[in-house]
Order: sequence, then structure tokens, then C-alpha cells
Amino acid sequence: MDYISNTPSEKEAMLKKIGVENVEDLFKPIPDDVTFKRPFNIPPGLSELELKRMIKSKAARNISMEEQICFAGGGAYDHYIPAHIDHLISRSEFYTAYTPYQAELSQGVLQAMYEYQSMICELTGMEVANSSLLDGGSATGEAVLMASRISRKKKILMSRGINPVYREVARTYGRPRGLEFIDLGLNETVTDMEELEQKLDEDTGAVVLQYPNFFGSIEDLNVVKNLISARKRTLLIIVVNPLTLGVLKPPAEFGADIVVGEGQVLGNPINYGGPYLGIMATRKRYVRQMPGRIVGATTDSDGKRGYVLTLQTREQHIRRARATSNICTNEALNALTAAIYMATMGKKGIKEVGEQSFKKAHYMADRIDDMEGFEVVNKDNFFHEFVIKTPLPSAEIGERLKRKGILGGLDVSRWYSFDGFLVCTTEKRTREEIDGYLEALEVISSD
Amino acid sequence: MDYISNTPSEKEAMLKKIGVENVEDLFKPIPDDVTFKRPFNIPPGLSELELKRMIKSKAARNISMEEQICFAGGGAYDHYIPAHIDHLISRSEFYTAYTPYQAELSQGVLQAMYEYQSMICELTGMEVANSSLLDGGSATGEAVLMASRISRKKKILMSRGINPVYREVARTYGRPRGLEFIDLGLNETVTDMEELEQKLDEDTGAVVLQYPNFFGSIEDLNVVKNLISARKRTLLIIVVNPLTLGVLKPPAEFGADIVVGEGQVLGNPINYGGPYLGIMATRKRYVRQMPGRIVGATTDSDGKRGYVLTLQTREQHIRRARATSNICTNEALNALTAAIYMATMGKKGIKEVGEQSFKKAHYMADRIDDMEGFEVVNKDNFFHEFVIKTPLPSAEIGERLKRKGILGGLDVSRWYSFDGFLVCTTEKRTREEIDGYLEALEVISSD
Amino acid sequence: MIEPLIKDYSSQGRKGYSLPELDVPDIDVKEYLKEGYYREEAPDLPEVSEVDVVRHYTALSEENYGVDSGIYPLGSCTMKYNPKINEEIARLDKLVKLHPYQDEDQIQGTLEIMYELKEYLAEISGMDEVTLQPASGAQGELTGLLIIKKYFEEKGEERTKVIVPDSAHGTNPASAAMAGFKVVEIKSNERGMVDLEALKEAVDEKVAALMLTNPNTLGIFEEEILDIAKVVHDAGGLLYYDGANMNAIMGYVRPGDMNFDVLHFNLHKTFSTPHGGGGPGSGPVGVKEFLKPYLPRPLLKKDNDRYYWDYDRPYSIGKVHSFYGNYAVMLRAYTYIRALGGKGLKEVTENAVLNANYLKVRLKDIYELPYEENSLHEFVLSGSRQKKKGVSTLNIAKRLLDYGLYAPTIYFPLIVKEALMIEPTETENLKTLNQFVETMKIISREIEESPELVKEAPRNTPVRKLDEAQAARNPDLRW
Amino acid sequence: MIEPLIKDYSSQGRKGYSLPELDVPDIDVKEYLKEGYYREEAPDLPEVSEVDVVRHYTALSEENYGVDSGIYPLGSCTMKYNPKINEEIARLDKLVKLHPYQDEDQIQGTLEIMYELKEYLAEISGMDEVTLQPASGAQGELTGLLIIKKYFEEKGEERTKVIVPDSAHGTNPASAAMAGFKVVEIKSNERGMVDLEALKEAVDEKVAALMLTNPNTLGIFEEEILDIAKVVHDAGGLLYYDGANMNAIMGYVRPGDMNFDVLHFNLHKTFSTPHGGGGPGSGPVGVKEFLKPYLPRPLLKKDNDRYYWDYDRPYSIGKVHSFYGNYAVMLRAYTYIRALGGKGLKEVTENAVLNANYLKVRLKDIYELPYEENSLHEFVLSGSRQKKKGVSTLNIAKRLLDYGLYAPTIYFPLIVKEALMIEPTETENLKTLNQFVETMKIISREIEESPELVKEAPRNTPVRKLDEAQAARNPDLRW
Repeated sequence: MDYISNTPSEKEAMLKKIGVENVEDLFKPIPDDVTFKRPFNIPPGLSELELKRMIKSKAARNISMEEQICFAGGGAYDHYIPAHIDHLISRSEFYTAYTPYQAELSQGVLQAMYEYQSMICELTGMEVANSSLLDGGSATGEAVLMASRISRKKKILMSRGINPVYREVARTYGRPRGLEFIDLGLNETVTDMEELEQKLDEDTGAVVLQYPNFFGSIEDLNVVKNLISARKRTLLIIVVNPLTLGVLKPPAEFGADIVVGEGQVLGNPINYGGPYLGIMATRKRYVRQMPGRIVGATTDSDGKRGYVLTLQTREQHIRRARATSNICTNEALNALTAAIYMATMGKKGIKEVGEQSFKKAHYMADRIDDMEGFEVVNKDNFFHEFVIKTPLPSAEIGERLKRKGILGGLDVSRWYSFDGFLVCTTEKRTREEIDGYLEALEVISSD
Repeated sequence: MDYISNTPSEKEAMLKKIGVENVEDLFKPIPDDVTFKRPFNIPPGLSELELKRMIKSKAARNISMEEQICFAGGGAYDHYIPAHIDHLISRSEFYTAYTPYQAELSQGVLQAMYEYQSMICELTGMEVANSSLLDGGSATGEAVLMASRISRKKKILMSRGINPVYREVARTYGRPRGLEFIDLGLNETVTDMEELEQKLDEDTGAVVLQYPNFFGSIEDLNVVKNLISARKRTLLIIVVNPLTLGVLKPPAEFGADIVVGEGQVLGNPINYGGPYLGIMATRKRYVRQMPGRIVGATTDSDGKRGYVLTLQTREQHIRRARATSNICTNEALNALTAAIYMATMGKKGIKEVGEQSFKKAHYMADRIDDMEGFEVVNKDNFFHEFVIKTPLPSAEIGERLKRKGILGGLDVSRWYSFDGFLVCTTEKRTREEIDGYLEALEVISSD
Repeated sequence: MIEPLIKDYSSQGRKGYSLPELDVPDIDVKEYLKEGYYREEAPDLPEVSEVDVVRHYTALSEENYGVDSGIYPLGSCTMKYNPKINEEIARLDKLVKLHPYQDEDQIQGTLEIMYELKEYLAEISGMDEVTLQPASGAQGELTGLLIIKKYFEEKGEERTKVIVPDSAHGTNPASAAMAGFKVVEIKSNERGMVDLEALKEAVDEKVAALMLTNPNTLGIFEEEILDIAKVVHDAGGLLYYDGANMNAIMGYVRPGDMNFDVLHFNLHKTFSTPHGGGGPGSGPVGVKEFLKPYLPRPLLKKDNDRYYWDYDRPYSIGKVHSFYGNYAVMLRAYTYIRALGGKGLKEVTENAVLNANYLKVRLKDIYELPYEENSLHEFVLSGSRQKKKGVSTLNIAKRLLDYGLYAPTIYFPLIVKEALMIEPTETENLKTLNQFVETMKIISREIEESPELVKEAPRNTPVRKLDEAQAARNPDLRW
Repeated sequence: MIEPLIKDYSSQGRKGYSLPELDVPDIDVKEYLKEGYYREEAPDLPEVSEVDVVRHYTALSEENYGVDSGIYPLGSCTMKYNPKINEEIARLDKLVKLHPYQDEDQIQGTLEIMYELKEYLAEISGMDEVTLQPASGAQGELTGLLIIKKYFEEKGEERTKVIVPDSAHGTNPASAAMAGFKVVEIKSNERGMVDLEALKEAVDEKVAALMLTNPNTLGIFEEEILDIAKVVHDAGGLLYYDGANMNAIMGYVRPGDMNFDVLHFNLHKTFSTPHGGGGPGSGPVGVKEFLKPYLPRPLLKKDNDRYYWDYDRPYSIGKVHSFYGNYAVMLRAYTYIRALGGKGLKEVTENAVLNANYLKVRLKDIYELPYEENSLHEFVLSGSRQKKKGVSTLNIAKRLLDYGLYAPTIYFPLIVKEALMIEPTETENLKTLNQFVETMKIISREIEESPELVKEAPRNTPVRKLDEAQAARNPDLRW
């Protein structure tokens, strides 16, 4: 199946018009000494029927979340996705379109991006947002670069409470530009504020924290706010989970200069880690330092309202080497998904999702904490993820739960020097599922 | 989840405007003695999340054709359906539309139906087609009624080679109007032509045969043609499987006056028997006696081509009791599916599907016929379904195959007084699957 | 730009399909096939690519208007929103990749859903048993009437007539005729209801049934329903309920409690399954206990926890559908009923009635309201005032299209001149209703000020007014 | 009719979502939450129903143009048809309902697909190892450049410069800058190719790499590629290949065989995955053997029949994506490659090149062709003749929209004045190409006869020409 439309006789006619004999003649500019002369070592093409059969047989080797119960989080979450979202993003006018370079035939995507930006601003409390970055990790990376451009400083204080993979991506992004990343250690599951106070100095371009952080805990942002507000040219970057912001005070209230985060939770499927979308919002005065596409409202030649890509002098195709970032393709369809999700959940739903996740996680944590040999490390301070100390190594607990059809959580020793099991409970988990988990833990620990 | 848009305060405002206190007041016309006063005994409403979970748990009790290999036919077939079909019929402008009463805002459906009619005519060789009936069975019923209207005769000769359920539906349709159904018996798997000759008389309004018939065999239509062409006022109704008509001579060539059939095979999912679609085509001169909606081309007030529902004086909303049928809602979306399927397969594909089904069925039948104790009854004359005589009762064979994950065929003793196993092989079945079936038969018969 | 026909995309040798290579030994089909039946020349279907097909039907879809495009106020059609979760459910492999002849032990999940759906429909309607087999409302009517016919046959009574009010849906008389009955039409009274006297006069020992919609097609509830039922029952006849207007009564009154004996449902109206541009629908039929034996076969039954098809039904009218009806439509209706629950269904009716009454109040000063009675989920206006200015109801309908709205049902019911039959459904909201009102006002004003604008409508649609007479006179029914 | 904003649908208390009732004991979140962090006032998101949402975004979609709407001749964007089977595959529960931290033993099917995809990409490009992690072409460029940077760091060489031709995609210099390099731009020669002399001059011991697209953005193949490579390699630098134009060369020449050391792919161009209105894309990076150690971690590996993620990569540049890249995009590309097979990919290239050359031949007499060289899958015209009549390339582009066609890439590459960069791709056919040619001819005629028509374009689009200057001057970036 090759999706090529030309028939042999059409090809013939075209070659004739061009004035060559064979299609191979069109490749004459390619010197013989580099020409590839054997067939590709790639299996022969398949019909749709064979293709589906072949791929399904591979898929059969997976065990998906349809076949087990997911309590894993750590940056990828199993939330409910309303059915109409896929229906809408499957409209081919949306998903088969390119970046809206010709605005007049792209008002659908453009207006949706404007709505996305608006709703991200509502959620975060910030003044402006872009129309998406590549994911939470690279958004964190872009944020530290942006902060460094604004502050003209290279030192970045980054809490160890930030998702370890975001920190890793941020470092990958920041180091080539000479950024110096300094870790802020933890007091159990929250950032050590004394350490922040000590390390924060004249040269600090940005302080980066996550809210709630990787362990699900709420950082002392009021303290951070006070510490930073005393320093004019140090920016505060807060990495958020946008789906907690129906319940949590928006980061803007703690003086955030740049808010970034992973937007997967806003209606995007879990997809083994991608495509997700990086969200980014900031203060109006920093908008020209913000990377990524931005949609703005304007009017047409009849005075009618319409939307365009704007402030493009920040971007690579105009500014080339002096652009705010190299980002070109972003995650527009995921941002559209997020827009539809935010609109669907609305003012009430966004709060209810957050509250249900919170309540279910607390129900679960309270009961685990009561269990012999278990302890919830951050029991007094978490949102919908929490860390447990377990009587067996958490890797072992995870393995045993897996055998019972439960994706029980994440072994944090993968990223940290201590053992702990990071458990996440979303609104999707039922009491029955939670109780089943608790029961499984009982059995495992009494084995 | 109730999909109701009005908010409490909007309801308030509307009630006020109407001039009543409560919504209950609007139901005052309903006398108290018939008013329903208790809540429905129907489970409470569910959120989408619960709904999906609940229905999936029921679905888990099914064993679908994804989990077994289907060699069952008998009027419902497992053909390959190209992926883009569902994408297109899921366009909400199509599937959420009503019957195209306002033609100017319904050109999409109307043009597609015109195309469907055209392609059905191409396949069958007939002059005109309607835009669908309810299914193959009711189409057969409508056909005999139509033939009786045209011939003004009540006697219908109906081959026992026609799908038994079509015959049953046809009788249900025909009897209230006084039609007399007379069976034509079988010589093994084909209609007894001598019996036809004997029974065919002055009073015969129609002769009905299936092509290929229920057993997969090709009837002696040339003989039928000769017998009937001698009688002016006897109509020939041929029930077709449209997907065989890329390979088989079109029924028009055998003098068919009315062609009907089950259109499921044209790209429609198997869906446990419905929705399917009845196809119907006829001669131009009978078009005003044809039931069901017909789309015609016309021009708009600017002279531009467009499409409308036409010849509506045949229909119930104009003619009421004197309509050609009571049919109103038809199977438009299934007809659209069929149109997309026919266009996609095209001239070549429609032939290739037929030929591959034919070849695979013959490969299989030849090998079964060679097996000890087995015999293919119609080995010299079948398309892609065939009847086997088995050493054990076919019900037993079917049961044993089922345990090996094979839907092996249909036990014809369900409908006929003889034992036989009706096996169907479509282009979807691989040699590996067929060989697996053969092997299973070997094992079963040697047990 | 006019979208060409799919055949106009065709180019010889172009291919839009793919099939595996033949993996069994090749044979010459012509040789194997019964002689004289091989088609030498393939049917002249288009030769197009997948891109062609996708672009063509995408373009066609954009020339169509669905509920997702906006309000669809077709009276008696109940064009409510079609929830997307229903579509997802109706595509679950485990639910729909089922062959109709799979053994019952392989499809207990499916049978349970169908059985529960039957039970819900019985509860909603107050009937005792339900068949899901009819594939459309009209086929449901036929089924119901055949049951009535069979009932009288078994009783040995020869009843040849069916009474139908003049306001009835066209399918009612057509179905009665299909079922072999003679149709007796009775006039409505000045209040738009069944004239009890006319009914009494029409009723005799030859009457098999009265077919009734309640509320009727004017949206008016037949208050004298128990008297009507008594008249018919006293004469030995039965009562048939046309369920097209079920959206008006759920939770408030049940046809069974109004003494109807048989009814059909329209899953594609009341229960949110999409119309598909004209189908598929689904028209289950409910009956009272004494009519059970006559239901189509097979009948879905339950024995302890096992569901099965009962074919052993000697008094059955037979089959009306090859298999069990439009199963994938049932899945959608089932999903809808479970989403709403009992309480939700009642709220549906309340809001459908509220919306209709709101529209009526807002429109009745601009367009004539021929029947002033209280109405429920729909109402009928007349364009006769406007007709006097030379503008017909058809013109008004076409003008609505210009404003991006769909038009109401027009010229029906037949008892209202220049009828505009309006049913907004509960899924519209105050804003879309107001928008409809404003547009109807604008059109009314246009009729006063510049009637040509309305008479020449539509202008903003993919095509302008189409010549239906020409289409019927010179039928062009295929390429 | 202008589609309002979703917030304009909002009505206080309206609800479009559903969640189960809370089934655990209720608690007061504010009380449990760390003090001072409870949001008292909920974010002011819209309050709308499912119907509102569906109608709004359906309406917006209808104001958008995708590949399924028609030709999309954006140069360097490779807007080919997106097969629907890919979408179906990318939605298989068993393939996509996977948490990124599931154990490898639960996702062997997925890892096998990713691994095979890597192998195919390596084969197509002639590279030795591939990472799928970069989520876009630009991120691929950054990744590739960081690998180069790391390589020299490990070698102890301080190389600070990256050379980029003046015809390069804007992302090239931007990525080089992101990677901390100084960008050195070199001029193209009069044939539109790299000027070997200029290159020699620019190359020194500080040069880390030359970034090149071949064929370049003019669609012209750099014939002297081996010489170019030698110049750079001799100076100790590396060659980076920008894979945006891969559709031009598959099966004819491989970047690895042209002595490129690093490259990125654009799965959303060459391999048919949809652009999504701007993303998601996927930008895998391929390298030669000696650069393997520096690839992002984790790297997908195979040990006998078991696939696993190798995190133990001490020389890795680190991560560029939180997880493994845009997996669901990879699924589509994998499906595409398997549908076509090796032979099919070569045919893709042949037809892409054929279509582009056909368009070029047919258009070059009407619009100036600034570079006469043979070109492959795309070519660049100049609107400078038309400009003299006062009509700009922008006007021409907008006028194309009036005819229902999308416009080519304009004003790029920068080295062509009034550039129109045209890439039809292989999924267009003679008919759509001819339609494009005819429209371009009509516009050319209009410019002669009634230039205002073109200057005032577009007229037939949902909005007319939008004021971009105003948007930038007075940013209105949210409601």
C-alpha cells in the first residue's frame, strides 16, 4: 500500500512533459559515487489487513493499563478523558493541517490556540501563555534559558524535588549556554528552605521548584516568595501539574515569573510518554523573551476579528541564530486536546478532578500509613501522590503487586539515594481498586 | 450525565417567560389518573467513566471474532474493511444529520446517495437503484410486494435455496397483502428447475432465487431466464451478494426485474447482525413502483447541479396508505459506507476481493473433500461458501472447532431437514488459518 | 466550487485499496466457476486512490448539516445531541465483532445488554414485553400491526380496519396498509385532538386498532385518552401507540398506563442514537402480556443467569429482520439510558417540554399558532399570515438555512396550512433557542420589508433552491 | 457568521463533564491541604455543556484546511496524505495505554516496534544508530549538535563554530545557537549550491560542524557533496544532515553514504505522520558508530530477543525529552514504513520528485525560476516579475486561498526574492497538480488584468486578510 496516486500512464505523460525518458533521469544530479544501489533491507510492503494483523500480534506482547490497575504517576498520569475529545481532534481539518502559516485558512487552529492560551492563563494566574512547548521536561529547560536571558545570570537553583527527568532535560538544555545548575536538597520530601536561603545570591538567575513536587508535596512557596522578592533580578520558575490548579492557589500568587509544566494531564492519553505538551506562561513584560509560538487576536481587512501567529520576531525563521529558541513544530494537537479538556471540565470540573484525586489519595495513604511496617513519608503534605516506606524494598513490593495486576507505583531509588515507593491516585481509581491494593499490600507484607 | 444544557437559572427564566411556576405545570394536560407517579425502576445515571467500565465488564463476557477465526457466513460476512471508512462516516455532518429534507443543507448525503445508487447499478447491471432498504430480508420482502404490485398477481415462487431468514421475512411482509408463497425445492444445493417449470404458471407474479444461493451455489439462471422470458407478467427477483458481482455476471443479464440483497458485505461491520442494509435495483420502467427513498440530480435556481430526494409521490408522507411501502428511515449511513467501500475497491478491487474469496474457499473445499469421511456437497458449484457432509453431526463438529478458537461454520439442520456444515472463506482468511482449520478437522475426525 | 462525483476522480489503473497477495495456489476462476457465469467485463466502478476517496467524502461532509452543526428543530424527529461516548461503545471490538450465529455461550455480555435494554424500555413504556427486532420506527409499526392482526386471527375475529387520525404521521396509514388493513381516517376536533364522537362513529366490529401518537403531532396531549381507549376496547379493538413523541412523556405518563396495547419506540429519536442522514434507526416494539405470543421470533429470554434466543414460538408473526435488529443502534441507546438513569430520563422530558414551550411563547406572536392548547415537546405554527404576503412556509424554511440554521418540519401535520412543526429537544439551551427566535423574527421582518429576499432563499448554501419538479419529471438517478 | 469564543458559550452552572460520585469518605480538602495553599476562587474556565464543546470545535474545524481538504504545497513541509490506518494503529489500547515507567517485560511489543523503527531509519539513512527521543525536527537538530559538542569535549578540542549556508532552514542556525555554537553563515553560489571556496575559507580548527540539507531548500542536490564533506572532515569538523528533505532521496542516496556524521529525521514529514496543526512531530537522530556513546539516554537495545532501555551511558548528552519521545507518532511512522516496504519508499521518492518536476516545468514560464538547476522534490519560484506590477508573493499566496487551495511556503529561502517554495509530494496526482497550475495561471492573468483582485485577496475565506502588524503591536494574547 503506497498511497501514491499517479498511474503508469499519468507518469508517462508527466515525464514526457518534463522531457525525460525515465523517472531515474530526474535523479541524475546525484553523483554515481554516492548513489545507493541496492534495495533497502526493509520488509516488503503490506496490505492494510496484514499490517493490522502484524502490529496487533506485536501489541499482544504488551500488558496495557486496560489489563492492570495503574497507581503509577511521576509525570504521566492516568486521568479520565471524556469521549468527545478524540472525536474532535480526529477532525481532519485539525489534525492534517500544518502550522497555521496562512492564517485565513487556519482560523480553526488559531482560535483554538488562543483559547488554550487563555485557559492556561486562567489556571496558572499568569498574564500570558504560549501555544505549547514539546513536553514538561523541555519546557523546564526553555524556562531556565528564558530566565537566564531575562536576568542575564547563569546560576540556576533547582530543587531536587523537581521531577528528576525534568531536571535532566533542563540541564541538557541549559549547559550548552553555560548555565550553572545548583541543586537544592530535600528535607524528606520538600525543598530545604535554609539551603535555598544560603545558596540564593546576587548571581542567581532563577530558582526552580515544582508544585506539587515530584513526591506530591507542596513546597513552602510563601517562604520562597519572600526570599526571592527581596532580589530584583532573580526569577522564580514554578513547574506545575496544571490539573491540581483547580484546588491549589495559582503559582502567580507566589510571585512566579515563569510557570511551566506537563500538560498531558489535560485530556491527553498516556501513550507511553508521548506526545505530551509543555505548557508555559509568564508575565506580560517577559512575553518577548518567551520561546514558542503565540497566537494573537487581530482584525481582518473588513474589521472582523481573527487570529494570527504573532510576535514572530522571537522565532527562528525570522531571527535565526538570535531566536529565543530553536523550537518550530510544537504540540498543537495536544494543546487543542488540552483546550477541549479544560473547556469541558470547566470551572467546576477542574476543581472536582483535583479534589477527587486528593481525597482518594488521602484515603489510601491514611490506610497504608496504618499498616504494620508501612509509613507514608509525606502524610501531612501531599496532593495525590505520596511516598511510602515499605517493609520490603519497594522494587520488590512493585514486583509483587505487578503479579496481582497492579501497577503499584514507582521505586524512587531509581532517581534518589533512598528507597521509597511513589504512589499516585487519580479520580479514576475506585475505592474497590484502592481496597484491592491495600489488601494486596497486607498479603505481601505478611508473606 | 444527562446532556441537558439548561442551567437552573435559565430554567427559571424560561418558566417565567412561559408564565408558569414549575416545570411540572407544563404537564398539566396529562390527566391525573394516567400520570406516572413513581420513579423509574432503572439504575441511577452513570458518569462516562463508570459507564465505560460497566459496559466493558459486560463485553468481557463475549468472545469476539478478534479472539477466534471466523468461517461462518450465511448472510453475515467477515470481510476486510479499509480503515478510512470509519473515519469518513464518523464525520458528524454525516452521521448526526437527519434524512435530507432540506436538500440545500444536505448535499453531502444526497450526492453520496446518488453515487451509491449509481454504483449499485454498475454492480447489478440494473437501470435504477434506491438509496437502501432495511436489510437483505426486508428487501426481499419489499421485492415480492413490488413484484406483486407490478404483476398484479399473488403467487410467488421462492426457492428454498434462498437464505432461510430472508424467506421468513419475505413471508412476514407478503402474507398480510395476501401473497401466496410456494417453495421451490432443491436438487442438493441448487433449485430444482423442473419443479420451477412445473409450478410456474399464469398466476405466478414472481420467481425468487438467490445468486449465489444460501449454500454458495450458482443457480441455473440461464434456464430461469428462458422459462420466465416466455411469461410476460412474471417478474424475476434475484437476491444477490453484491460482493460476488465483480466476478459473477450481473443479474441483469439473466433478465432480473428486481435485484435485492444484503449490502453488509460492502464495508459494513458485522455487528452481530445489524445495522445492515438492503439493496434494491430494478428496471427504469418499474421505478415508480419501487419502495424507499431515491435521490435524483437536478439544478438549482442558478442552474448549478444539485441533488434532491425525488419521486416522493411513492412514499408514505405523501401517499400515506397508498404508498409503495411504509419505509421511512432507511440505512443511509450504511449506504454511505457501501458507497465509500465500492469507490475504494473500485473496478479492480471488487473483482479481486471476489476472486480471492473464491480461490481460498476452493483451496479449502478441495482439501476437505479429500479428507476421510468428509464430502463437499457442492464442490463443483460454489462461490465462497460450501456445504460439507461430516463424519460426526455438524453441530458436534462446530462445537469441537469452537473449542479450538474456530468459528467453523453453520449447522444447516437448523433450517433444513438434512445435516450439513456451511463453511465460508473470505479474502480475510489466510492460508495458515485455513490449514489450521483443516488440521483441526483431521484431529476431530480421527479422535 | 462544486464537488465532482467520485467517478470524476477516476483514472484508469489507480488504486485505493490493498489486499494481501494470494497465499493459496492460484486457480483460474473462470474455469472453476459454473460455465457462463463469469463476468468478463468488471463493473465500471471508480478507480481512485485513498486520498481521492478521503478528500471527496470529506468535502461532501462539509456540504452537510448535522446536529453537531447547530439546532435541528425538525418536529417529530427529536434531533437531540448524540453523545460521543455512545459512538465509542458501539465500536468496542468485544461488543461488535460478533457473528449473528455465534453460540449464545459466547455472547452472554451482548445478550445481557439487549435484555436489560428490553427491560428498561418496558419500564419506560409500561408494557410487559419488548422485541428489539424492528430496524426502524415504520418497521416497528408494521410489526405491531401484524401482532394485532395475528391476535385477531388466532381469536377468529375478522377485523379489517385500522383507524388513524388525520394528524397522524404518514407512516401510520402506510404501515396499516402494509399490514393488510383498510385505513379509516378520522378528523381532529377544533382543539387539534381526536374527536371522540368521530371516533365512536368510526369504531365497529371490523376495527382492529386505533393508531395514536400522544402527545399528537401538534404536540398536544390527548386528555381524553382513557375515554378514547375505552371506546376502542369496548368495540373489541386494540390501541397502538406511535412512539415517535416519547420524548414528551418519559417519567410523566406511560403508554401502557394509558391502556395502549402495542407501541413502538424510535431509539434514534428518544434515545439519542444518531440518524445517520436517514438511518439506521431502531424501532423496538412493546406489547401487553396477552400479545406476547405473537412477537417476532426469536425472543430474547433469560433462564436463571443465562440469556438465550427462544425460537420456539408457534404463534409468532415470524421475522421482520434477518437477524436481531439494529444491534449497534441498541448499544448506543443502552449506553444513553444507563448514562441518564431513571431520573435523568424524566429530566430529559422536562427540559424538552420546557424548551418547546419557551419557543412557542416567544414565536406565537410572530407566526400564527393555529391550536392554542397546551403542548408538550413540540408545537405547530402556521405561515399563513406570511403566505398572504406571497411568502410560503417553504420560503421561510429556506431562508432559515441562509442563517446557518436547519428548518423545522414543514407542511406537516397536514391539518395545518403552511405548517411549521417545531421540536427543539432538551439538548438545546436558552442561547440557541433565542438565536432561533431572533432569526425567525428577522425573517418575519424581511417578509414585511423585502419579501424577495425570502422568496429567493437560500443564497448562502452550497447550492441555491433546487428544482424538485424537474428532478421528478426527468429522473436522473445515476451517473 | 463568526464563531464565538468557547467562553462566550458559558453559562453559570452549566456542566459538560461527568465524574463518578466520590466513593471514599469525604474530607475537607482545605483542611487537609497544607495551610495557605487552597484556591478559594476556582479558575474562571468556561461552563459549557458537551453539546456546546462539540459544536464549537466542530465549527472551528470547518474554518481550517488540512491535507484532507486538498493540495498543501508548502515547500520543505512535505505535506503528504496521512493514511487513516496509522490513526487506527496509534489508538490501539494494547499499544498506547502504557505508562512510561512500566517494566520492560510488560512492553516487549512496543519496544520491538520502536527497535525495528530505529533499524529502518538507520537503513534508510545509512547511519549506525538512532535515537527516537527528540520530539521534533528542531529538537533533533539540537540533539545532534549536542552530540557533536560532546564528542569534541571528550576529544578535548574546543570547537565553537557551526557553519550554515544562507539557504538553510531557520532552525539550523537557531539550533546551533541553542547548542552554544557561534553560527557562521556562508553564501550560496550562483547555482544555488554551497560555494566550495566560501566553505574552505570558513572552515578552520574552531569549526565543529557544517549543517546541510541535501537536496537543499531550493530542491537542488549538492553535487559536490563528497568534496564538501572532505573539506569539513579534513579540518576535523563533522557533517550534520537536516532531514527535512528526506522525501527527495529515499532509495537513491543515503546521508550516511554522503559522509554525513549526524542527521535528524522528521517523521511528520517523510513518514506521513500528521502535523496536527503544528505538532506533535518526531525528530529521531541518527549517528555514525563513533558518535553512539553520546546519544541521549536511555538507548533502546536488544539482548537476544529481549528489548530493554540502556541507562548506563556515561558519555550521553543526557535527556532531551522527559520520556522516550513522541511514541504515538512513531507508531504512525512505523505503520507507514511497513505498509510501503523498502520498494514503496523508493517509489515515494520517485513520485515526489516527478510531481515537483512536472509542476516546475509547467509553472516556470509564468513565474520566474531563479535557479535553473535540476531539482528534486521541491523548487523555488520568484514572484519578482509580478512584484513589478505591484503584486507581492504574499498577495499571490492569499489569492490561492480564494480558490480553495493552500499556498506554498513564501519568502523562503531567504536567498530568493519574493520566493514561492513549492513541494507537492507524491500523494498528489496529475489532476490536483494541473488544478494548481491552472489556478496559478489564472492568478498570473489576474495580475495582468485586474491586479486589485489579487491585492485584495483573500475574499472567500472565513476571514479576509488579517492585520499581522496590529497583532504584534498591540498583543491580544488571551481573553
